[in-house]
Amino acid sequence: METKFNCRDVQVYYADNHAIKDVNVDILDKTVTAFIGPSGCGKSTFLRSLNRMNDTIPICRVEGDILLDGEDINDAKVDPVQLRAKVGMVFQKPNPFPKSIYDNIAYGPRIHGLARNKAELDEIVEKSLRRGAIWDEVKDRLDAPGTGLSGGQQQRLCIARAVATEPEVLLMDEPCSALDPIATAQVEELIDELKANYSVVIVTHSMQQAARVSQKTAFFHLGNLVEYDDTNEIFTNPRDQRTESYITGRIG
Amino acid sequence: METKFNCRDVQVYYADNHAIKDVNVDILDKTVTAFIGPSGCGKSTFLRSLNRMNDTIPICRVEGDILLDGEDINDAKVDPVQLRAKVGMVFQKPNPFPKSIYDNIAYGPRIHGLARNKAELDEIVEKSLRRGAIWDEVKDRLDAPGTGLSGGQQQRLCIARAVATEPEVLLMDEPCSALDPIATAQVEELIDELKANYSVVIVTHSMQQAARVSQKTAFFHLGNLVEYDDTNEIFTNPRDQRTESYITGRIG
Amino acid sequence: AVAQSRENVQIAGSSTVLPYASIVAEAFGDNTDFPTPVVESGGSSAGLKRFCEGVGENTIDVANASRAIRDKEVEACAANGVTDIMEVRIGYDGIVFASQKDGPAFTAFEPTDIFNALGAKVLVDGEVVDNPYNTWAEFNAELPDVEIAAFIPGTKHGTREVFEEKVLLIGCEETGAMQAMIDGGMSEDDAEDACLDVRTDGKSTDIDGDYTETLARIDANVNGIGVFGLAFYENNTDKLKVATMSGVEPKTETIASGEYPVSRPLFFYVKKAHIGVIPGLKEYAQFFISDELAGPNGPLANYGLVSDPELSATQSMVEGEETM
Amino acid sequence: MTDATVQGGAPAPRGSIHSIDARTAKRNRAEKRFRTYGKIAIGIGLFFLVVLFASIIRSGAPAFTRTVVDVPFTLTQTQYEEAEGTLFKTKAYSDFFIAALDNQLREQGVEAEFDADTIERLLGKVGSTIREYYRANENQLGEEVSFSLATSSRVDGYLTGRVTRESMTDSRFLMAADLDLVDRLVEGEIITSEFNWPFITGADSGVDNPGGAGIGASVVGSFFMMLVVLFLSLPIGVAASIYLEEFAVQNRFTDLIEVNISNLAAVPSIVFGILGLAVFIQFMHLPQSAPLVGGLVLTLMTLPTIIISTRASLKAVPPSIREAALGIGASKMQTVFHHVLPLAMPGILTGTIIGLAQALGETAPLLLIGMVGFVARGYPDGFLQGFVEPNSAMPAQIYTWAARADVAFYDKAWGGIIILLIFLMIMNIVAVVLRRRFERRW
Amino acid sequence: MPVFWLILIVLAIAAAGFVVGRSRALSSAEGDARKLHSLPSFYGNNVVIKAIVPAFLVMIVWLLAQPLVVASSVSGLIPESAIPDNSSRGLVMAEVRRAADGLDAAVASGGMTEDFARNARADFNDVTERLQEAGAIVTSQVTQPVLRAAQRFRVLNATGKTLMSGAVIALSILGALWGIRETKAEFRARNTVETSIRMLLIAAASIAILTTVGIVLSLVFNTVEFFRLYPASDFFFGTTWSPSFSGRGGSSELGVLPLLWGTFYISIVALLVAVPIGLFSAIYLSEYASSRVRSVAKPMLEVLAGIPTIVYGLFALLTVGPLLLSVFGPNGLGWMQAGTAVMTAGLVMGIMLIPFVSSLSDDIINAVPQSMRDGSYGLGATQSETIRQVVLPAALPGIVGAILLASSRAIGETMIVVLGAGAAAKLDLNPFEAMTTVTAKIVSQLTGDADFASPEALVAFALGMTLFVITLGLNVFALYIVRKYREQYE
Ligand SMILES: Nc1ncnc2c1ncn2[C@@H]1O[C@H](COP(=O)(O)OP(=O)(O)OP(=O)(O)O)[C@@H](O)[C@H]1O
Ligand SMILES: Nc1ncnc2c1ncn2[C@@H]1O[C@H](COP(=O)(O)OP(=O)(O)OP(=O)(O)O)[C@@H](O)[C@H]1O
Ligand SMILES: [Mg+2]
Ligand SMILES: [Mg+2]
Repeated sequence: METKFNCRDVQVYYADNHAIKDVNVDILDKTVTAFIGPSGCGKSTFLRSLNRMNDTIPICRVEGDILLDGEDINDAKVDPVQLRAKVGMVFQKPNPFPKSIYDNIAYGPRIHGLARNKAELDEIVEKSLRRGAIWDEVKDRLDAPGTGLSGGQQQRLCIARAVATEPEVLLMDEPCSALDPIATAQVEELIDELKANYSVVIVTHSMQQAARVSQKTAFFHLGNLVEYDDTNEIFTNPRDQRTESYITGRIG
Repeated sequence: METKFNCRDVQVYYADNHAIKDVNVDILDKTVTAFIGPSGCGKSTFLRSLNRMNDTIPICRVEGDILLDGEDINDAKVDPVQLRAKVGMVFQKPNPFPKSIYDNIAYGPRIHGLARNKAELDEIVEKSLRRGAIWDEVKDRLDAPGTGLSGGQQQRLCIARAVATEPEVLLMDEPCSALDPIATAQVEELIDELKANYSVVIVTHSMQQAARVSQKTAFFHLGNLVEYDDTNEIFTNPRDQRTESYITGRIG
Repeated sequence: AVAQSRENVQIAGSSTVLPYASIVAEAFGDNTDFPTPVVESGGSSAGLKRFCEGVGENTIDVANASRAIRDKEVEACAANGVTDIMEVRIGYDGIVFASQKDGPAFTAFEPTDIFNALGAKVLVDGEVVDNPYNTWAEFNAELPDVEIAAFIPGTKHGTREVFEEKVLLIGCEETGAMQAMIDGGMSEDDAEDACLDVRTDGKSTDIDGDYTETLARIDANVNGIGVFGLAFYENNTDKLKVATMSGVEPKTETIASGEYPVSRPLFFYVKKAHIGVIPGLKEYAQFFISDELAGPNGPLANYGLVSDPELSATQSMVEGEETM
Repeated sequence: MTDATVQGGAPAPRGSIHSIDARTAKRNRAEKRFRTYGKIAIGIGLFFLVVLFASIIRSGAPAFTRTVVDVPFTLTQTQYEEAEGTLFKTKAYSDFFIAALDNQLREQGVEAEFDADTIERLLGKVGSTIREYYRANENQLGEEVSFSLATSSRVDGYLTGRVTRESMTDSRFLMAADLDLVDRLVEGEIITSEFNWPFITGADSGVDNPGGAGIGASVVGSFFMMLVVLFLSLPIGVAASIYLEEFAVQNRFTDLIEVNISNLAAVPSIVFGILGLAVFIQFMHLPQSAPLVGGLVLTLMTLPTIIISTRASLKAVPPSIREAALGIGASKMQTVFHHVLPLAMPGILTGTIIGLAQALGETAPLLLIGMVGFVARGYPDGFLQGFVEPNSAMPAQIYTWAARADVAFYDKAWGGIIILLIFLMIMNIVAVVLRRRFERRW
Repeated sequence: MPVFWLILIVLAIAAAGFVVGRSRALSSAEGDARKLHSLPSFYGNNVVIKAIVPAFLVMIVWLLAQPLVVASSVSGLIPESAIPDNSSRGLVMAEVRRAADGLDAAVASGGMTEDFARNARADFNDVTERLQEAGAIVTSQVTQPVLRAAQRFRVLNATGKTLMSGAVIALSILGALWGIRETKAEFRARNTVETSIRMLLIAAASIAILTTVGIVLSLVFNTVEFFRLYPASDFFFGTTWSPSFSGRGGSSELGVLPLLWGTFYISIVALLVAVPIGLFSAIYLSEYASSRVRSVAKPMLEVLAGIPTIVYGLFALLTVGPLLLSVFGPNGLGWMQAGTAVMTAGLVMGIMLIPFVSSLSDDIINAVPQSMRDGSYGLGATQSETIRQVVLPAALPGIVGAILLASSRAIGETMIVVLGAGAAAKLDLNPFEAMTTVTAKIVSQLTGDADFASPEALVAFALGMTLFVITLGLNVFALYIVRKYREQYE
């Protein structure tokens, strides 16, 4: 499996707060990588570094090299827009646009020119909503605002929205936190399906979910990448004591 | 155990959308009640009806009787403010105030006059943050803005904030969705502790959690309260077919 | 606390009289123990209107006007209880034509020239036609061959009336256009009205602001010719050169003697009921028209007011508090 | 797997992130254009600001210097009594001074042709200064006193270059020949230039006395008006907005208020003057020409601006903040005052800045309530009197100066504009600093 | 007792009431604030409100009514014969008031004893003299009836004031006691206080309505008068505006259409300048500019709103006009005849309006939650796409508000139009022609020299009314549009 992301000595600071320390990790293509770790350990922060979303936080500073397909994403030449088109993201807090459900999904395809005409766009929207496991619930109210959905519906809408732009890498920050088991299973299915062509990175608090969907797991603790290995290894045979404590539920 | 909430024929509409249909339920005092059900089934909607948070949504209409300690909360005489001081809430999406962490917690006690002086207030803040299992992470930065916390930290901050006002009933909408297992365990411990004096209603997607913390469970489906019973009963011996399907993971 | 008695004389009205009133008001404050009067501008119309609103401390005491009060206004006044009004003529305002100092030489005008340049309909070869002229030389070879560009007072100005009556109408009669119109079947009144119509094709611009605006327009247009008050012109001789009318140069002397035809009287009106109630009101009126101020050597004349030859009559009228 | 591929379609190869693909390049160009538009827009705004400032400062600078005649002068008791006995007293003082100066110059043997008229033409209105002095210091009668008296505006202009011998050829206010004497007096340092304090501190003067004109009194007038405007329009505006945005139920009546308020913004300011005249002066009997009335009228005019901007910023506060507060038992009032209002503060302050700026520069409504014209009453006797004693306001003062015949007043008008802008900026600084403290993104 | 002191006393009572109310609330709950319905300070504030509001209301009413009552009773003392022919009772009353003020001043300055002032049977010359000595402005000899009336006036006023002070203080104390009595643990003090605040808010909102009513009332009578003198159809449908100076009987044509067209045209040009520049400035400031640039540029742009409009007018006349003329004038493209034109005024007005659009929009755009932008960036949108498609729609209501404000300002502007647009009322499509606006004509007709009872002067009110109604229509339309396209985030 090819390396998709190659991260060397990544540091992230929020003003003085050293949130990510010396992280070195290779994220593989066509693989699902899970980031686990206690709340506040820096998972989201690191995830957001991978598509330079941290650029939008003025006090945030990223150091070290992050190579995508061998190319430094923090290079001055790199256009973050193109990078983010390639590396899509589902945020931890669902953030639908204050637009209709349809427009929420159609937004990405429109700006990337993925549809030649209205019919194609309709198709993309439907397909994405289906993949986000929310089609049935919203098919009758595509014109209703995306903000009037329930928490879990919003989360799935955001997943569908991210999928609609067909990124090569999909970063998902706790995509199933507000979902019931069935919906969770559907999203996991989607992740599995995406894996065939894409690289998926998922942050999760559920060990079971990590174990179910991921091939690789990274365990973060207090800003450090403590351990990164095959998921099997991590869960059955963790090398670091902290990892073990975490997955057995002893440190948080 | 006394009845805390007595709900008769509760209907909730979002404009034309009939989101809650004919719900009859008695929520007991000194008990943890879990609301479960697939995403979009109306759990949050019903929860928000219990402290009249739905008043803030212009298109939302609540019908039927909801009695708290025998008094109709939708009565014109009732002061929703007093109601909400009694019936606290943790929202599904964490929504810290754009103020310091300290002020986030201290706000409730201040407006309810729970502290006589600064020292008492400090004490309340510390105690609440400890109960919210977030004290250690934020004790050094109580002056930092609450919005600069990680997703899980925000969620715990909101729990701490709700606890700080010492409500008689605490409504929690998926309070652990962004928490790691340890933090989840701590929050569950808190719920357990609260149960001794208060009534707690918790919405959750995790059957395990529902089974762990609650004494009573209500299962919602498509706006209907399908089944309401002792948690044991529901999980071991569901009467309705839909309940069974849901807890065994067949419908979502 | 609000129902305090007013101590100062309150004046409002014409912006043409304002400069003179301001000179007097300042001197009145400097030379007497009365507080300096407050002089508001806002036009003769607004001034008289407020004057006629009634008697009492919350109404004004004096209205300045660049024209005589009209009968309808007197009636309106009376309807509000303002009956005894003293009319005080302070002098005359000369109205002059002036152009840019460095511009072409418009130094000698006859009313006919102005009418031919600005009238809406003029007489060409015995026929009344829409004004066809583009340059001054087209109808009077002695005038420069430049584009007509005139800046005349807008219809809100009292000056406009004088301009119409003393220049356009005379010009209309002298060119024979009026007669031609009457011959063409118009009644005399209609013909007079038609004589006063000013062309609207952009050669003539109405100025609704004050003379400063006219000056600015002329500054921006070499060929422009504008209508000013004498005082304004005299203060700006470095930028403007004045035109004679029928061979007479506008000066305080020529205007006072009536040689220079285009001028108008200026007035102020005093509410007699307020005399004795508003401190300093009568003193102000007397001070204004005293020889020291309004006489030919006083500061008002020095500033450009054409002093009234019959000033002493006015003085005794004010002394005796005679009303209209 | 294959099924998924067919369904999802293999991702179109997007290529290197270092080389920008055609579509991205196009979008980036659009982005760049968009950004450039922004820069251009700011640039245009600032450019005009600079142009306006430059021309204001250039035109206004001469107002800040004045030329004075420095001469010792003695007035005897008899002269004093004689002058006080006349009607036009200041003229008499002036004549005494002119005679004395004439004598003095002849004694000094100044080499220029001149007579008393020449000297009169060179001097400004000196009589009132002298009279005021001796009335206050009768003990100085008969003593030699050194006066700094303003020269006429033409001499002023001559020294700043506005007036030349050529430009005075047709003038009867200053003959070209008079300038010889001016030259001599400048050499002899009898005529000197100094900073024009009276302009900053003084009150308006008559149209024939540009040297005596000052903006100070009208600054005070504007100050009192702005106090009224600020302390009425801000609280009322914010209160009205809070009611409309947070409490009022959406119905016909609130729609009516809403439309009404936006409509008031479009009412020409002079109409507020008509209203002010009718209501405050004729009905409520408030004093004429008073800053209090001016302030009230401008308050009505400013309210829509503040209300519209406040409502817009209240609308922009996300509902989740309100829910959070309500959820822990805050009352609606507490929610609004503790959370929503602070977050809306930047917009409120912007509305205040713009509204007050507009009010500060407005003349038309003052026209009808008697603050435009000649209101040379000097300073009020006390703080409370400041609201009710007749006074002018800066824009009104500027407006009247700009209309006066003597170009010297034109300089004063521009000088007044400089003072007004300084006043405006001082007023804004507080608000701008406050606004920055309230700004945050969430 | 001076009103100022009275106010202070009432405030002192209120302050004391606050302390008592607060502590009583606490003691009624045995010192445990939690047992109270509301925060202790609300109980205090409840007392404050009850102590202040009725007392002040009575004081205000009293202050308004007393002069009327006193005046009518004193005025009875003045016999018909004491009123000079040309004068009115009102003016004599002014004299009475002045004399009374003078007596007060004389007493205060020691020129007269209180007894003397009250019982001045002495001759009037003496009184007049003493008054003058005390610096009172006495216009002429004080006459017998005037002096009597003035004395009575003083006495009545003094009694009135004493009564008022007594009533106000008593009411304040009663109010405070009432508030204190109410103070019990279960009393809903917060609700009471908040209801009062709410009343205040409603009162504030109604000021807008009152202003509108006031404007309509102050315009309507003269408007009606105008239409009595001039046919409405000619006014509304006439295409010529040429008032003649009414001195000559007048053959004015007062058609409003050219003015409306000019208003519309100039405003459009101004908005075409201000909206894009303002909006792009706002976008640049809030989304692209560093906070340093923003903190400098934004207040600088705001200064544009504060430059007096006469400066803009002169700028239009002296700078922009000639500049445009050199490009579009006879020596250039030949579209423009003179420097003053719709274009000149519109451009300059646009500049003035930039901050109205830019600053307000900037605040609103800044208030759009960052998560909206993040959502869009995360999909690979460029910043401009995000702004155009996510941020701006979310900020739309506020931006529309800003634009409405700017257009309102454009419609209401005078000076720039007078100096920049020329005064010609024309119906023409060429933006390089001189035109004028309704507002400019309102000012010029109102401040002119015409006969104030003539249609030429009264037309100002009709114009004001017409403009008012038209903008009302436009605002209703705008409200409808905003409601339709509003997007609410979260
Ligand atoms: N503000 C709103 N406006 C309109 N419809 C709404 C709104 N909020 C929720 N709904 C609809 O009401 C139904 C119930 O929503 P609710 O939020 O109660 O679901 P839920 O059970 O909490 O789901 P989840 O587990 O996803 O949070 C859904 O169909 C949802 O789309
Ligand atoms: N915008 C911010 N400003 C300042 N500090 C931040 C910000 N966002 C996160 N942090 C801090 O950085 C650290 C890492 O946060 P991060 O959001 O990456 O945690 P996380 O692993 O995603 O946690 P969670 O599971 O709770 O979402 C935390 O201490 C957090 O408080
Ligand atoms: Mg996170
Ligand atoms: Mg929910």
